[in-house]
Amino acid sequence: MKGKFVQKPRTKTMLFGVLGSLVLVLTACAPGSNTGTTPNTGTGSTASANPSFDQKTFDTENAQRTATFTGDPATPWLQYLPGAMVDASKTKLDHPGKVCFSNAALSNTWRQTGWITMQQQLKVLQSQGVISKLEARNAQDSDDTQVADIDYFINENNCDAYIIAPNSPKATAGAVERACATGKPVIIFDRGAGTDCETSFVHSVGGYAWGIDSASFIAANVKKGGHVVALRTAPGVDVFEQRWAAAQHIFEKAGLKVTDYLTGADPAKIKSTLSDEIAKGTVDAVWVDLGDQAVPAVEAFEDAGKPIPVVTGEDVLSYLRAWKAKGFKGFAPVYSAYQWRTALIAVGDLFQGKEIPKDWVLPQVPVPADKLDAAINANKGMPDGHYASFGGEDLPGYPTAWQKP
Amino acid sequence: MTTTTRFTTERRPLLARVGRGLRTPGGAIFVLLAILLVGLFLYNPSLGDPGQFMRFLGRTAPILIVALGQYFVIVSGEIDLSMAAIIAAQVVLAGNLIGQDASRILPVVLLMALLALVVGLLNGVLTTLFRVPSFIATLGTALVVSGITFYATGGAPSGNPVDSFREIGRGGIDKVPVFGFVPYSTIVLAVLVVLALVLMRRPFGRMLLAVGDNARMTALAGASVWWLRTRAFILSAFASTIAAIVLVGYAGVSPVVGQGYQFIAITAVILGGVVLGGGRGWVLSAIAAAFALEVLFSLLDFIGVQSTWRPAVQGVIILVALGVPLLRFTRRRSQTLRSNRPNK
Amino acid sequence: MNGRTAAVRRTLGSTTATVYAIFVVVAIAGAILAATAGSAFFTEGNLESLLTATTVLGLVAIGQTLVVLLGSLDLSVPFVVSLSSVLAAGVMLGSADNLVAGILTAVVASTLIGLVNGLLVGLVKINGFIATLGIGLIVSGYLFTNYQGSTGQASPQLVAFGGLTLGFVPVTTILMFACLAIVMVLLTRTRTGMHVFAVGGDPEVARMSGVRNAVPVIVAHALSGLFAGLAGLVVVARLGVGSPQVGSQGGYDLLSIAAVVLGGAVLAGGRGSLWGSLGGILIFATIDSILGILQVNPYLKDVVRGVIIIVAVAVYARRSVPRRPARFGGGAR
Amino acid sequence: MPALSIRSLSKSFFGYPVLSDIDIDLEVGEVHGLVGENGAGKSTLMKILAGVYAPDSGSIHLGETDLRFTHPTQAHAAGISTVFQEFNLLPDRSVAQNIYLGREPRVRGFVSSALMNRNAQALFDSLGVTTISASARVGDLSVAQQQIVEIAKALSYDARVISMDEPTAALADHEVALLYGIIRTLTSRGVTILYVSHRLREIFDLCDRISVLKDGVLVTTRAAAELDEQELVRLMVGRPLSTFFATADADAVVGDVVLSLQSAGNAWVDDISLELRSGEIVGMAGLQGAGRTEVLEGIAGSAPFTRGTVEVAGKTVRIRSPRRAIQLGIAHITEDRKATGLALGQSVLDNALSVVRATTPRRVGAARRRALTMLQDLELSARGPDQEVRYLSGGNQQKVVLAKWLLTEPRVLLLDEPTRGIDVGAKQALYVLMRTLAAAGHAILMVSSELPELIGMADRILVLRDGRLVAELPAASDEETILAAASGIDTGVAA
Repeated sequence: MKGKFVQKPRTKTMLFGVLGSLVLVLTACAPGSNTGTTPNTGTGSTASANPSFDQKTFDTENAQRTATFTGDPATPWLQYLPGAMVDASKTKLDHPGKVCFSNAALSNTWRQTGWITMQQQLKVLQSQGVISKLEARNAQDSDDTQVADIDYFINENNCDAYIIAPNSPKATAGAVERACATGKPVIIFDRGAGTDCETSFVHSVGGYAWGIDSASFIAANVKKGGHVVALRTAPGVDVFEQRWAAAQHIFEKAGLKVTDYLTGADPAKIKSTLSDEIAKGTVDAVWVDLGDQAVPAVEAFEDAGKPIPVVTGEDVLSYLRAWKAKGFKGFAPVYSAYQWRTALIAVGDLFQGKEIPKDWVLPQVPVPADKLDAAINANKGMPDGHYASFGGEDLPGYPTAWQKP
Repeated sequence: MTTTTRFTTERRPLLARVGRGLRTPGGAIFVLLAILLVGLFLYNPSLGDPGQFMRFLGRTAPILIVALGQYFVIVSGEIDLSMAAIIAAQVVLAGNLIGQDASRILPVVLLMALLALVVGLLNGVLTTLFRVPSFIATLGTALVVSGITFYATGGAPSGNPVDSFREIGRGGIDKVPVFGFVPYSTIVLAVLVVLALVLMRRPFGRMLLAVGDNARMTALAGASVWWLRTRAFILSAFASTIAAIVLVGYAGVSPVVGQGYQFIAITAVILGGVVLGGGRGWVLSAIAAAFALEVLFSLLDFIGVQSTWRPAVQGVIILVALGVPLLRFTRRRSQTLRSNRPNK
Repeated sequence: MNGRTAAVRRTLGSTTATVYAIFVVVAIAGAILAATAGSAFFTEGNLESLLTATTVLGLVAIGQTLVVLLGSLDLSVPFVVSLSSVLAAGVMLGSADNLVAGILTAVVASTLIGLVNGLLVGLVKINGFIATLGIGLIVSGYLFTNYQGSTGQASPQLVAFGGLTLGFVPVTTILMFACLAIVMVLLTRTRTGMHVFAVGGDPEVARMSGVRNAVPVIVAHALSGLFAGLAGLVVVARLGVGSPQVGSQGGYDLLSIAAVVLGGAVLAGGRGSLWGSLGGILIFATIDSILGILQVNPYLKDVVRGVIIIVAVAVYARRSVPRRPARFGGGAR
Repeated sequence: MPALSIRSLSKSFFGYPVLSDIDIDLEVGEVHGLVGENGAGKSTLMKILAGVYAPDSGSIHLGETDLRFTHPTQAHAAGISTVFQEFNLLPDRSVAQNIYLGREPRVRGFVSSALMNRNAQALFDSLGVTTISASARVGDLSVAQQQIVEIAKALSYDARVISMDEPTAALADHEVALLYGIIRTLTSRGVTILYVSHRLREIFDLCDRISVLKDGVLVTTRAAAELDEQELVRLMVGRPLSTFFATADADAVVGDVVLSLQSAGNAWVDDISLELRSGEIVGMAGLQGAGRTEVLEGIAGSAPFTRGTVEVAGKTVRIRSPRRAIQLGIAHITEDRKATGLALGQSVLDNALSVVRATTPRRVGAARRRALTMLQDLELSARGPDQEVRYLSGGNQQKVVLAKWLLTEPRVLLLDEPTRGIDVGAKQALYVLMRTLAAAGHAILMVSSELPELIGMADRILVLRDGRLVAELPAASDEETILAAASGIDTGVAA
């Protein structure tokens, strides 16, 4: 017989009072809440409602898509748009320099492809006696870890240059500025850094261009009022937000009906989402903000026994191969993976006293249907996760280095 | 409370038993499921079509199978946090080792079975013989397994296995009377559920419940407690593996495949009236609960609730499922206490 | 056997001692390995980043230790960390004037969530694992719905504070140790603190001795929330912005529990020490740092962690075998 | 003016009176012995004093004040402390922390360990105890030392009255002496002790006055000087041994030896030698902690013997696990049904089949059929095979336990306190059943604290003391003899 203290119902009601009120309070005010479009609420989303849409950038990148780049098109990773250059006289070294690379992650196939290319480029620069070694740290998608990594490099104080692929621009800004403060060259690539202290920012044209390319293709191939399902990987990642913002803008102009979903790039979620959409009504096109999402989308139609509509993807081979095999209307926008080697080349140039563009914009050439076969043939024997724009054909390790599973 | 009715061998009429059953948490879940299904059909009539519905059921199969595995572990008084890691590992194994060569399917599947056996055995032995709490033991194995998986794949596994292997997750039998289309995954699910039901009626299953209820008594009854629990962990690992096979078929290889499945499974099992700590709960209720969760989630999608609210809903469900019965219990207990006060 | 000698024997072979022994071994091994890799382990730079790494997890683990001592768990911490970070940054919006407001919002909200956990576990008597899992999921749903990606902006003073160091010791780390000291006082110098051990050890005994068991449960959970909130503030100080994912990215729930257990705490409750937990965190941080220096694939970190946790707990478990007092010799079983 | 007076106190459980109309006065500074057989109501009385139970009627007066407790802490506050048999200590905390748990002394709002240790040490000094350090971890102390800590804790409530339940049950002789010393110190300080023990020698060594309980009624309260051991035993016992017990029918045949131990022993019992023949019921008597249960556990393999030899049906065997024992046809009905006998959440049928399922799964089918008839034969009253056993009465639960073991068709039945906590009717039924089982050729070894039961049922009675067999008494020996042998007092009768 355990004479427990008697629970007065009052305490219970109080308890749930607290619970309820807490939830209310939280949902009521969300300081700094930055929800853009509300996902998967059908037509609810409009570009104008999307905070991350910026007309100015849209126009710039729209122009850059078709601009002519300085340099030999055969080596696009060396091309750039004319603009301010960085004086490299101060950064010239009389010895091979040590490069410290803070990498956001290797958690998707695009980054893995780029990382291989970068390591092959490193071999070249090492053999040329330009770079002594590359010390790389992988932040595994964690802002906190990346800041710690950058600070570690700064504290260790034995880097001749920094390469930083930020995880999320705002969060790493402070650390990047600390790196700049060391006076050593700092190269940012892929995502921006939320600051402009860096020596040079290496990136291909950008997310807006990517979105414009893919969305325009859909707009051109789907009749007005058609229904587009947009699959978004994750909110808040600037690259994806830009792609989406641009695409959303195009769709709206083209008068297409858009339903967008956040999928976390989980193929299971993608397929069930689309299955439901297919069950509910017609889907005229599927737009994805990441190539990996395209193949599950295509499969969803196959499994439902429905014809595959327009499905855009990216230059990842899994998509290109599915596209060729299944012969649907496809289009592969590109976010050039070879920028990974360009970042290293930029450092090499600085060490050698060669000037480089302050804002190194690389070309970003999509793969339309007529270039599909070429792209596939050029990458025979490469794994599904490989990207056609890896840009390593001239590197020593080619092709075996990219073929390991 | 003591009953003084004379012991009778014949069981009470089916209806009466069903009636009483539905008032238990394990029974109530079926009512909830029915309600949710009605809602689903209202918001998406197309699912009323048997074929469509079977497809829907088919794609929920993996999570249901995982819940099935988790049931065995929880009912025996332990918990398994290594399921997601096993799924990831198995998916990658299938993707990378089978590749486009159909002839490799059998050997690789055998290898996967071996891996499941090893991990399950490890979880069980660590928990029972080395007395590492299952929470920690399975967490540890999860870290090891997923760590190795991602190390081997550099962090982003890709490359789907040959289509013939993926059929089990994608394909099905068409033109079946009544159902129309029957995905293979639903057949796998059905078979596993039947097996589980049988297993829980066999001595093993009954003893598993007994262990969860009172391990000391079970030991004195001559059962080897460690082996019972270890087998539960092995079953759980196999469930994860089968789920992985269906999943790699349905969705293909991806770094995030199977993520968070174990917590949905745990939620489901608890929602199904299975008591954390063991000894109580019906396997079918756990499955029903898992299915109810999936139905609820897609219902939310149809209604247009942001998918980001999903975890919140899951959380509320957990708390309500556990909180309400407990509140009732404490109130009853306080009454019995009062009745024990001096009567004057 | 005599009590005093036993006590001595115990402190020598005590779990906490073991933890730090492991730590020392790991550190030395690290130094050697680093040297072979042509780099140094005991450089100010590395030590600084090592300490930084221990700070956030350390704060979380302080609260987690309290909760585990009770025989409960707190799985909601990662989301509380994130929530605190977005609330703080969201309120501050980069202005100096909002510093206090931001900090208060974050701390209050975090403590409130911890309090709810405590009420659910202490009064409604829901199993701690489930209760905190549920609350955690609710918070995460709220986060991912209302925030997308990094948000807000920390007040300049906070950022400055985040960067401060005394020699190679970050001030945030010192703050963490201050919290550790405070909780130490709580556990050893207040009734509630001592009752945490009692309730974790044997609720019935505590009750029979007149302890109101709900009190330590609620307090400990609330504090766990509070410290998770502080951890969130440290994160904001380091990142300059709030992030709804930062907590889950850090995996603070399982990592902190792992650290606490590695530090010799028993999940069933009643046994464990803050110093042990700290040791656990230091071990993890050292391993991370070594593997970082050696440029080992980060995914191997998890493998090493997993192995260490399992082995350690298995060893601790061997130690504590309850036996009935023997009357005759030679009865070893 | 008595320190504590109990007036017409009554308490009953489920309609069965366990205490009826008790009146006892405890004088200041006396050691008051409370004796009686098991079930006489001693521990119920103590639990009421401790505030664990509330009496149905009657009152307790401490000096002038009338006491009514709803929680143990109130008893403490009133100055009445209890030292229970099972320790209420936290092994991982220090001695001082245990003593002052819930009342930690504070200086300027903060708990002062120094002060706490000092107080605790002072407490021990006042008890003349030097071997315990206040800062030592309780888990590291010997049982005797823990017992002393319990007493110190009880005392630390400034108790005027301390009641002790079998405080020496777990102590060795030299440790008992220590306890005596402490008790004398306490009484010299005017503390009143209510001392419950089966060990009559202790009672006479310590007590000034003795109260005897029998079947919940106070037989008498007398000065110890007026009594001698035989007289006391006579007062305690002497229940009517009517036909209540099923007696062996004349032509009952005692078969050959099925189980025999030669100087078997382990950490808890030593040099146990006994023979058990089919068809006989052997009783085992002994005081709390004499090692009766341990002997059964040794045979049943749950706490295996590490010395000596065991023979089953003439073959030497090593029984290392319950499984092995069961395979050898040994069934062990344990003392604590709820903790070790049943899975309360499982159905009647599941519990009944558990042993068969665990050991011989192939036979489950047949066993199920037999189970249903057996449960009927046992006249189990339950809703049906699907009912959870937690809802059955003690007697019916015991029937389920029996069924689960009988289904394994054992040769040897080890019964540990088989009738504890079950009502008279069920007891009767059980006695009959035991007889029939014996007649059917089972060998039964029965441990019981209820001497009448042993005397009524057993064909011979083994007596254990301090882990050793001290006597083998013929059937129908009287309770005096048994008690004497068990408590080691010399009445010239004990072997």
